[in-house]
Order: sequence, then structure tokens, then C-alpha cells
Amino acid sequence: MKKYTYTEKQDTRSGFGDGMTELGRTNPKVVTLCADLVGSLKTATFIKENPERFFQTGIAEANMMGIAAGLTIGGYIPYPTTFANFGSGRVYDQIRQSIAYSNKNVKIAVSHAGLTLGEDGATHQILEDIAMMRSMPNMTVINPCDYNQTKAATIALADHVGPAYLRFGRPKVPIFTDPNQKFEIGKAWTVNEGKDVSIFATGHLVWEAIQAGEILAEKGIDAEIINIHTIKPLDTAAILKSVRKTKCVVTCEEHQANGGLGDAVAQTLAQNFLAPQEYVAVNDSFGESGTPEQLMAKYGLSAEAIVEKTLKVIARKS
Amino acid sequence: MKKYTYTEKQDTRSGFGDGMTELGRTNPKVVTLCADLVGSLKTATFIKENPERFFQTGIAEANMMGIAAGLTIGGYIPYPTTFANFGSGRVYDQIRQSIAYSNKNVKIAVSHAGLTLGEDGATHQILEDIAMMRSMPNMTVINPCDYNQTKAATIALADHVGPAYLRFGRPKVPIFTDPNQKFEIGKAWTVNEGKDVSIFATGHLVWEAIQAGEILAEKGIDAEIINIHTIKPLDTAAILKSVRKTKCVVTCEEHQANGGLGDAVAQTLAQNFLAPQEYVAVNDSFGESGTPEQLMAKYGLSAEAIVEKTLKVIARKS
Amino acid sequence: MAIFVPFTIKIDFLMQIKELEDIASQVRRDIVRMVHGCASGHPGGSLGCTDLLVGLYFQQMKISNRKGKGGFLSFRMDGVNEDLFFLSNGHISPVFYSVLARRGYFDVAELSTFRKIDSRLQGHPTTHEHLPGIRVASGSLGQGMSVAIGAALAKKLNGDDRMVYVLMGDGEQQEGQIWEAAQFAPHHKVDNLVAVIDLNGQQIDGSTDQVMNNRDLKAKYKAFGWRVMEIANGNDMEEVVKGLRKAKRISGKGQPIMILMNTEMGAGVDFMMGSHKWHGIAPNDEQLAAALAQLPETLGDY
Amino acid sequence: MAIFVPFTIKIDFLMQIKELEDIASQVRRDIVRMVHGCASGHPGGSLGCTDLLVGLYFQQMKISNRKGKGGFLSFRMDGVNEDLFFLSNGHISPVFYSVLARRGYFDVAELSTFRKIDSRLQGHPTTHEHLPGIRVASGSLGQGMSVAIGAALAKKLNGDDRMVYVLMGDGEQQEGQIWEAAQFAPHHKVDNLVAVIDLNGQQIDGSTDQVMNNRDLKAKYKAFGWRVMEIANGNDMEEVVKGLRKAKRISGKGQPIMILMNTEMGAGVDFMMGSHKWHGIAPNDEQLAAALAQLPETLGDY
Ligand SMILES: Cc1ncc(C[n+]2csc(CCOP(=O)(O)OP(=O)(O)O)c2C)c(N)n1
Ligand SMILES: Cc1ncc(C[n+]2csc(CCOP(=O)(O)OP(=O)(O)O)c2C)c(N)n1
Ligand SMILES: [Mg+2]
Ligand SMILES: [Mg+2]
Repeated sequence: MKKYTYTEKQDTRSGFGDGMTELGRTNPKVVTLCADLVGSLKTATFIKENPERFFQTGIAEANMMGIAAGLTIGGYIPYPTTFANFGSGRVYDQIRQSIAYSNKNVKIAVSHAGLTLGEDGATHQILEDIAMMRSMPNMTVINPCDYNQTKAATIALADHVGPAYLRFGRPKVPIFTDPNQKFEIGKAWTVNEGKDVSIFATGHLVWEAIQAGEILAEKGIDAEIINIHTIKPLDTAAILKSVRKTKCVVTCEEHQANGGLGDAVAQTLAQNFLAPQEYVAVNDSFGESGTPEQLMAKYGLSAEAIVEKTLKVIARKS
Repeated sequence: MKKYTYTEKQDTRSGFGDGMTELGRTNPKVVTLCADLVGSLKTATFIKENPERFFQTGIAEANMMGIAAGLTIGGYIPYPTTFANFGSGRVYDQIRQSIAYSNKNVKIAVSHAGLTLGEDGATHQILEDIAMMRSMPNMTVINPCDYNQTKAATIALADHVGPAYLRFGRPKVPIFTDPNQKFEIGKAWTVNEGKDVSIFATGHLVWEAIQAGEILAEKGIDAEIINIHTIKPLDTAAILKSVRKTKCVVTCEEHQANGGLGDAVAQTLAQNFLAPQEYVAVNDSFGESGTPEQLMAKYGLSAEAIVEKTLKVIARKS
Repeated sequence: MAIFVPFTIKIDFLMQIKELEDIASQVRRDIVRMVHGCASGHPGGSLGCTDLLVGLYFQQMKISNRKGKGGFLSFRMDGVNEDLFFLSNGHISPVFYSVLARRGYFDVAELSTFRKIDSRLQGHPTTHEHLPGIRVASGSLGQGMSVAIGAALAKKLNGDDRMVYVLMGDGEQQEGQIWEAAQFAPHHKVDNLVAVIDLNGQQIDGSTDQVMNNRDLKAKYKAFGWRVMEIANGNDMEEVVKGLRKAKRISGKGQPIMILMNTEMGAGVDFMMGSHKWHGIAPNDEQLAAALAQLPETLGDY
Repeated sequence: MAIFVPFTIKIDFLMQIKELEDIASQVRRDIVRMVHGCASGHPGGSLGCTDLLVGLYFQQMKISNRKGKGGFLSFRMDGVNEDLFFLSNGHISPVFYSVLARRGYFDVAELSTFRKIDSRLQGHPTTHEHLPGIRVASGSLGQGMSVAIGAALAKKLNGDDRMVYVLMGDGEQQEGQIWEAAQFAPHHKVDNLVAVIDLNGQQIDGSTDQVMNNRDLKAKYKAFGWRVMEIANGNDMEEVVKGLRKAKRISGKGQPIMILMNTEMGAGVDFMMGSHKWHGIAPNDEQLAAALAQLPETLGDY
């Protein structure tokens, strides 16, 4: 049962930018900050319409996170923005102490996550941020799959009280979720129901999983595809329900295998319901320069890779 | 078959300090750095004997990591030192780019990891560093279990070419490994052979696992206890061999459940051999002030907790 | 520099100084008793900054006196229309906790739980246990000024004309994040901010001169665009109070204010002064007695 | 300031300037062709720093001329008895790659692989693909000076009296880690270090004045304990070469040297100058032609 419709291509960061534009008009408490990457973060309209609610920090991400924490004290809802690498690993301790442990209502919003930022190469291609943010107590971690979902998540976060990490990307990718969706934090979205395998995917990998699902269907395999847009809190009920039915799992993420969605699912299964699992993820290596498509293919994050891992995991079912 | 002998109590950080003393005398390329915590890191003797091979950076951990990277270029083997929080989350991006991705021969050596630093409380009690360092490509991650093993690991790292993260702790804990051991990076150490359950433990939890093993023995349960001192590269061969025999697993670590040793084991099992697993780890919360013993008890990291999880996992064996 | 002060106010002011000194003496007693009670913690910096925190909380800062449950001050996280204080060098939590308790935020009896399991008085200050008076966690150094700047910006957005104060250590100035914050505040004209550096010349591994020469912090902050002033003796209550008044007076003119406050680590307890030794260790029973003998009990021990 | 230079050397020097300018022209061609070839990358800062890198690699720096496979310079990571250069603002990799290739580290033909899959010429410089001439990865800003200091300390330990050079951006100065490094070098008397700031007054979101006022970097570095000098026009080869010589001359006296080098982003291509616009975008075909028309081909295009 196909629950999605492909419309056009758009970058998820524009979903963030357009969500911010809407928040700028509807929620006077929303403010945003940026560390010299305004153009990349697509917040130009928000800033133009609400110049007093934007703070340029220059190339100083640690300070940006602290200032965001401080702004919450006066009742604001800050969205500090930068590239994913500089909004996670660069400032982990600042997020940890001033935001997560202090329980500040900060929405860290980061673009250019993963390999698909392309040509800039490995120094910018963070593939460990989900591991970091997932291991941090008190952090909500969201990695939406397309423009519409990113926009909806951006808007939903303003009404959610507590620290959050919203991760999105650079390239234009298919839009296939509902433009009028209400984003439910922590509630997985079943893209396709199926009975032979559970494919759990997050971010840009959801579309690849859908493509894989079509290839698999031709092979007579009925895949259940579930979009895990919220990595934390993880929708373990949805995961277990699906795996109890299909008895095997493929997890798909634009991230290291170590510490990411795959490990979160493995943890859930190991403690609750055993099933073979295969990982579609980066295998403990740094990325490199190239086009997004080239990189996704080279590092095994394509629909083809998902098909391959699916066939493998189905063969492992006892 | 008991392979350990309890001798006395000593802190693992003194194992590091004494390892450094020895390296100072035997390896002229070894240098060390510290960010205003010399007393805590126990490097006073090294510094006294080799003042020109010590660099005080002041309270500036990011710079310390960069300088360490630079020192390798001239052929040195730097051990930058600080508390675990300030040597991981505070400087993740610096380690990532200047050390791991640049493949620099730096041995990051950090003390006061985990809850057992005690009274200083959560801001200092990093419980996410294994997740971070394990997800970072090209990083060797070591968390030894007692004074002797820490000393041996410190010395072994000087001969190992490549970036490493060596994590140890503050309190005095039992010494029970061989004083003359040769530390083999990436090779798990079987403390006790057994057939009913595999208990994989790292760091301070190894001694707790041993205690648990004795309680379990009284209950007629024959536990295999394996010390995973090297989290990465993980000794998957040893892990799988043990689990194929025992058919169930308890993982024990002074760290978050999310992203740590438990997840590394779950990943290995999910892909290779299914077995029920229980986690003895911090359950997604920050720590707090207290004595080490109080904290280990309150956060479920004691021998009793291991016994409880073992009984649970054995009951789950099908 | 002569400051004109009307005669009656001057009398009043001098009386207040005596009162403040009495409070400070009690706070110092609390500090040494707290660290002794849990055999850990940081007396040195706490004692050195006692006069500042007493001056801030008992005279300089406007704080809502609304009372809540149990007659304690009712604490609002947002601090609207109140002056705010942030402690960036969180290790000197003993002085912060004592001053908050003595000011009426919570029962002084709770000071005895410092650094013990299940306490709201964590080793380093935190909001996590909901202790009234704390607005952000600190302990990992270098972060507090950024947070204070954010709070000051929020005040401006809210049209709230009260001030934001932040205290940092001098060793702490070695953290890069401090200089990110130092560059931001003048650029964005955060002139409702008064930052204070505890210039005690000491840090863990020795004197700041030896460990990592901070050199001329005045020249540095000036180069970064701050209005810099000094308190020549931060352990003289009158100077502290005057300094804080001056800082307030010169604020609001487009520049953040930096106070370089010279103190003595361990001030008030002779054997804790003169070195970095007492940065982070607790006195034993004998040392406690010797310390208390130098500190008159003015408000009653907890 | 008059510098005494013997007549014969002066002639020689002037000849070299012309030669260096020719090399710079070719490097600028390489830069615009490289970023055009992959439709991404950072021409602005690369063009602005061309004269510096040419001056360093073709005149100032002592580099081993030992040749290895294929007649290329054989690169030693440890750089013993060589001068070392670190690029902290890694986004200007095009100028670095072109200069390394033109200097003989690898085939200029390889420049065409810039930013393409499976290339050694990554978007930002890296050791990961073993490109000769690169000693550390950069791209995440603010880290290069720390690494350079480490390398300089290693030279001292090794009794190697050659110099270490590091280039940073002016926007990059906003990173806190820079100021940690800035405080370390004078404290430890790292006087075999020459740091250069590309003072082009631009960064991604606009001019540095607007985005985050760097104010007086001279005053800042002086306050941090550096010997600060200027190159008034970093796009005038003669000034660059003289500036580098002076830096070397005044080094070795207990202080690190900072060169504030005024440049124009996009220097050499008229329509790329005067704003931050060309920080990080590639020219289209037409723009490439217009750019190349302004840059004589002196050594043959790759
Ligand atoms: C980021 C970070 N690095 C290191 C430490 C460990 N530490 C705690 S206090 C301290 C010294 C602080 O010196 P200073 O700011 O002068 O405070 P004082 O000793 O004068 O109280 C250090 C290094 C820390 N808390 N945070
Ligand atoms: C830590 C970090 N934050 C942000 C960026 C993104 N970024 C790349 S270049 C740049 C601007 C740098 O300005 P400047 O140093 O003046 O270089 P120029 O634009 O003059 O070449 C930024 C913000 C980065 N690479 N690293
Ligand atoms: Mg101090
Ligand atoms: Mg610039």
C-alpha cells in the first residue's frame, strides 16, 4: 500500500528555511542564529522579515550555542544554525552542558549532514552526529526525509519544549510526503506496509528505500518501509511491531554504522525480539569529494545497496 | 577457571602515569601535554625527568589537540592529557580533522571517565565518549580495567602507529591483572571461561563482572567473563566464539547504553549470530555528585545489577 | 577619581558595608564547612569571590522579593525585571550556594547536602535538580559568558532594562570560547552586561603566569572592544560595592563592561592564601577549626 | 624603513619578482580553471593568496629538491631541515594544489581531478589521499595554527632551525581556538613560527566588519604577545617577498611573528574583486573566459 506521491525535487534545508519563514510570522518567540552560513541555511526570508530576531555570531559556533542557551532564559526559542559538523562535533560539550544538561529549549538546526554535501569532502561530511546526539541524554534527534517533512518538523519543534537536534541536507531530493502533514515527534511513519522485511530508513535514505522497495516488489518481495525521522526518542513500539511481523530488518542511514540508527534498532531488538539485521550505512570510513550520487553509490547508500542487504537478510531468516 | 588474582587497590590513572614514567625512560619520542590538570593525570614523574618533553597548554583543550597533531609531524608520539570530557566532547572536531582524518600518531589519554569521578558531578562525568570515539573512523579506543592493564596499554600504544583514545578513571580500584602482561590491542582477554552466559565488560565494570561471576557461581551459573579492553577495533571473533557457546550476553560499561560497548556487541550479533542481550549501562541519563560506590549502585552499574541482568538474559534463552 | 556622594547616603553606604562584611564572614564559614563536610570541592576561588557575590546579591542586584512556599524567594527562571547573575567558573559553587541560601532562595540547612548523593547542591551548579537561583549549568569552563550574553540579548528583546552579570576565572580566560564571546558582545553592543574576572593569578597547576601567561587582560579586552575597569582589591567590600556601582553607571553606552577584580585565592583564611594549593582541596578537621577561628559567625551556622 | 640591499642582489631580486609574477599568473589561471572544472570550490580567497603562496614556495621557503618517482619532488612528512607551510583556511585549496604542482610535487595534469570522485585533490586539503606536500587536513576552520605550533615545537626538539609558516583567514580569526593558539605561542616562545592572516575583509555572509567585527587584529595580537608586522599590499609580489624576508629576519627572538597581509579577495580577476561574492562559487563558461583573458598563460595550462 503506497502512501507517498512523488511531486518534485527540493532540498531539505529549504524545508527548514521555509518552516522558519512560517515560524517568523506565527511565533514571536522564535529567534535564529547563524555562524556565517546564512545562505546555506536558507533563513534569508526569516531574517529579512524579522531582523531583530536574528543574531549573526560570525565563525564561532561554541559561542553561538551558549548564546542560544541564554536566549531561552528570557523566554525565546532559538534555532542556532550551521553545518552539521560544526553544530555537533565542534560544540558537543557546549551543547551538553549549556543546553542538554541545563534543559534549555534550544533547537539546533544543521544542514549539509552526511555525504551528500558532496564536493567539500570529508572534513565537512559529518557521519557521526547521530551517534553523538543519540548518546546525549535529554536530546531529541530528528532527521527528516524530504522538504515537506523538514518544514513540518521545523514548525513542530517550536511547540515541543526541550532541546532538539534537527539534521537535514544540501542536495535537491524528491519530495514525496504530504505537504500538509502534522509532524509527530517520536512517531515513526510507515511509508509502505509489507510482510517480508522491515526496512527502517532515515533522512535521504528513505527515498532510496522506496526505490529499493519497487525493485524488491518486482522480485516478489513485499517490503515494509518505515521512516524513522525521529532517532530519539525512538519509536520502539513501531519497530517491534513491524519486526514481529517480518522477522528481519534492514536499517538505512547516511551515517556511520557505528552508533547510529542501526545500532539503536539493534539495541531494541537485542533486548526484546531477536531478528537478523543488516546495515546500510557508512562502514567506518571518512567520506570524500564527489557528487552526491557518486558518493551514495561508492559508500553503499543507494537503493541497490538496500536491495542487496535485503536479499541477504531475508536469506538469514531461519 | 579463574585467571586473575586480586592484589591491592590503585587508580587506573596511576597506571597511566607509571606507564608514562617508563616510556619517558625508554622512548625518547614520547612527549606529553596537559591542559592544567597535571596532578590529576599523574604525569609528575615523567615531567620531572623529561621537562623538555612536556607542554603545558593551560585550559585550552582544542589547541592542545592541534599541537599534539603538529608534534607528530616532527616524529614525536604525543600523549595529550586531560579529563575524559574535555578530551572527547570538548574537542571532537579537532580530533576528527587534525588527528583521525589526518592519521596522526596521537595518543589521547584521558582520566576521570564515567560516574566514578564522583563528587564533581554530571558536568564532568562523561558517559558518551565511547560512542563518540567508536563512531570516529581511524580511531583505536581502549578502556582498560585496572592499574596494571592501564600501564601496559599506555606502553603498548607507543609502539602502535595511529590515533588512539585511552580512557581511564579516578578512584582506587582492585588490581587483578598480571603486572607483567603484554597488552595486545584489539585482543579481548578472557577472565573466566564459562558456558551459561557471556559477560562482556570494559573498564571499571570488569571487576564488578568478576564479583557478579562469584555470586552467579553460588547460584550454579557458570559465567564466561571477557574483558573488552579495546572497544575498537572490536574483537568480534572472541565475542562470537563466546556467544556461540553461551547463547546469551550481558554487556557492562561505565557509559551510556546508547552508542557504547553494548551497541557494538549488538551490532555484531545482529549481523552474525542472534542471541538475547542485556545492557548494564547508564540508561540515557546524566550522572550526579556522590561517592563512586553510591553512584555505581544508583545508576545500576554494580555486581548486583550484573547478576540481575544475567538472570534475566538466561531466562530469555530459547 | 572622586565620586560625588550625598552625605546621608554615604553614611548609609558605610553602614551597609559593615553589614555586607558580616554576611561575607558567614558565607566564608559556610564555604569551609561545606567543603569539609563532603571532603571535596573548591574553597580557594570561593573565598576569593565571596565579597563580590555578597555585594551583588545583597546590594547591587535587583531581585524580586516575592516569597513563595516556606517563605523562600520564589524563583523565576526567566528573571524578567530582575538582574541576573551567571557563574561561569562553576567550581566555586560553594560561595554561590551559600549566598543563594543566605539571600533566601532556599533553606541554609540544605548547604549540608553539598556534593552528596541525591542533593540539589551538585559539585557544579546545575538547573537539573531545580535549585532556585541557578539558571544554567556550569563546571566545564569557558561557557558562562556566552550564556550571559544570550540572556542579555533576551532582556533587550523583551524591553527589560535590568542588567546581566557574569563571573569568570582568570585561568578560565585561556578557553577559546571566551574570546568568541568577547568579540560578540561589543559587535552586538551588548551594553547591559557586566563581566567580572576573578584575577587571583592562580589556577590548578600553579600561578597563571607560569601555567599559561594571560598577560595583559586589560589590553586584550580593550582590543576586543570592551570598556574595561578594575577593582584593585576585590576582597575589600567597599571597593567591590563601589566598583559594581560604577560598572552599572557606565553601562548602557554601547559597550559591554569588563571588571578586572584583583583577589586573593583563599581570602579570609590565612593558610589558604598565597598560592594555588587550595584551589580544589578540602580542609581536614584541624584545618577547619583553624579556618573558622578566623571567621566570626555573624548569622548563625547552618 | 630603508633596508640595505647590495646592488647585485637587488637586480637579482627584481628579476625574481618578475619570474614569481609569471608563476602567479599561471597559478591564477589554474585556480579559475580548477573551480570551473568541478563547478564548485573557492576562487576568491585562492586568488587573493596566490602571491603569498608563490612567494613562499618559490622563494622564501627552503624545500628539499630531492627528486623521486617520475621526477617529482620526494615528499617527507616530517620535513626535517625544510621549511613547512600549513594552510589553515583549507577552503582555498585551489591555490595550494596549483602551487604544489607547479613547484614539482606532482603532475599538473592532476589538477583537473580537483573535487572529483577518487581524487587526491579533495575539496579541502587532506593527508588521507597521500597528496605530496600536504601535512595535515584542514577545512574546518581554526585548527591550523595549533598544528603549526606543534610542528614548530617539534623542530625545536629536533634541533632543526627551519621555519614553520601558517596561513589563516580573517573571518577564521573569529574561532576561539585561534586565540588559544595565539596565547600559547608567545608563552612557549615559539619564535620559529610565522603566521599570516589573509586580511581581505570578507567572509561568507559579507564583509568581516558587518558579520563579526574583527576590529584591530594588530592590537589583539600585540596584547597576546606577538610581534606583529604588516604587508600593505599582499597582491604586490615585491611587497610579499620583502615582507616574508623581514618576518624571517625578525624571527628567532623569543616571539612568534604575525603578518597582517592586506589582500583583495579575487585579486587578478576584476569581476571577482570588491566583495565577498566570489568566496565560494565557480565561474560559468563565459566568466571563465573573461577571467582567463586577464591572466597571461606563462607556464602552460594543465
Ligand atoms: C573545559 C574545562 N577544562 C578543564 C577543567 C578543569 N578545571 C577546573 S577549575 C580549573 C582551573 C581554573 O582556573 P581559574 O579559572 O583561575 O579558577 P581558580 O583556580 O582561580 O578558582 C580547571 C583547569 C574544567 N573544569 N573545564
Ligand atoms: C569551523 C568552521 N565553521 C564554518 C565553516 C564554513 N566556512 C568556510 S569558509 C568560511 C568563511 C571564512 O572566512 P575567511 O577566513 O575570511 O576566508 P575568506 O572568505 O576570506 O576566504 C566559513 C564560515 C568552516 N569551514 N569551518
Ligand atoms: Mg584563578
Ligand atoms: Mg576573509
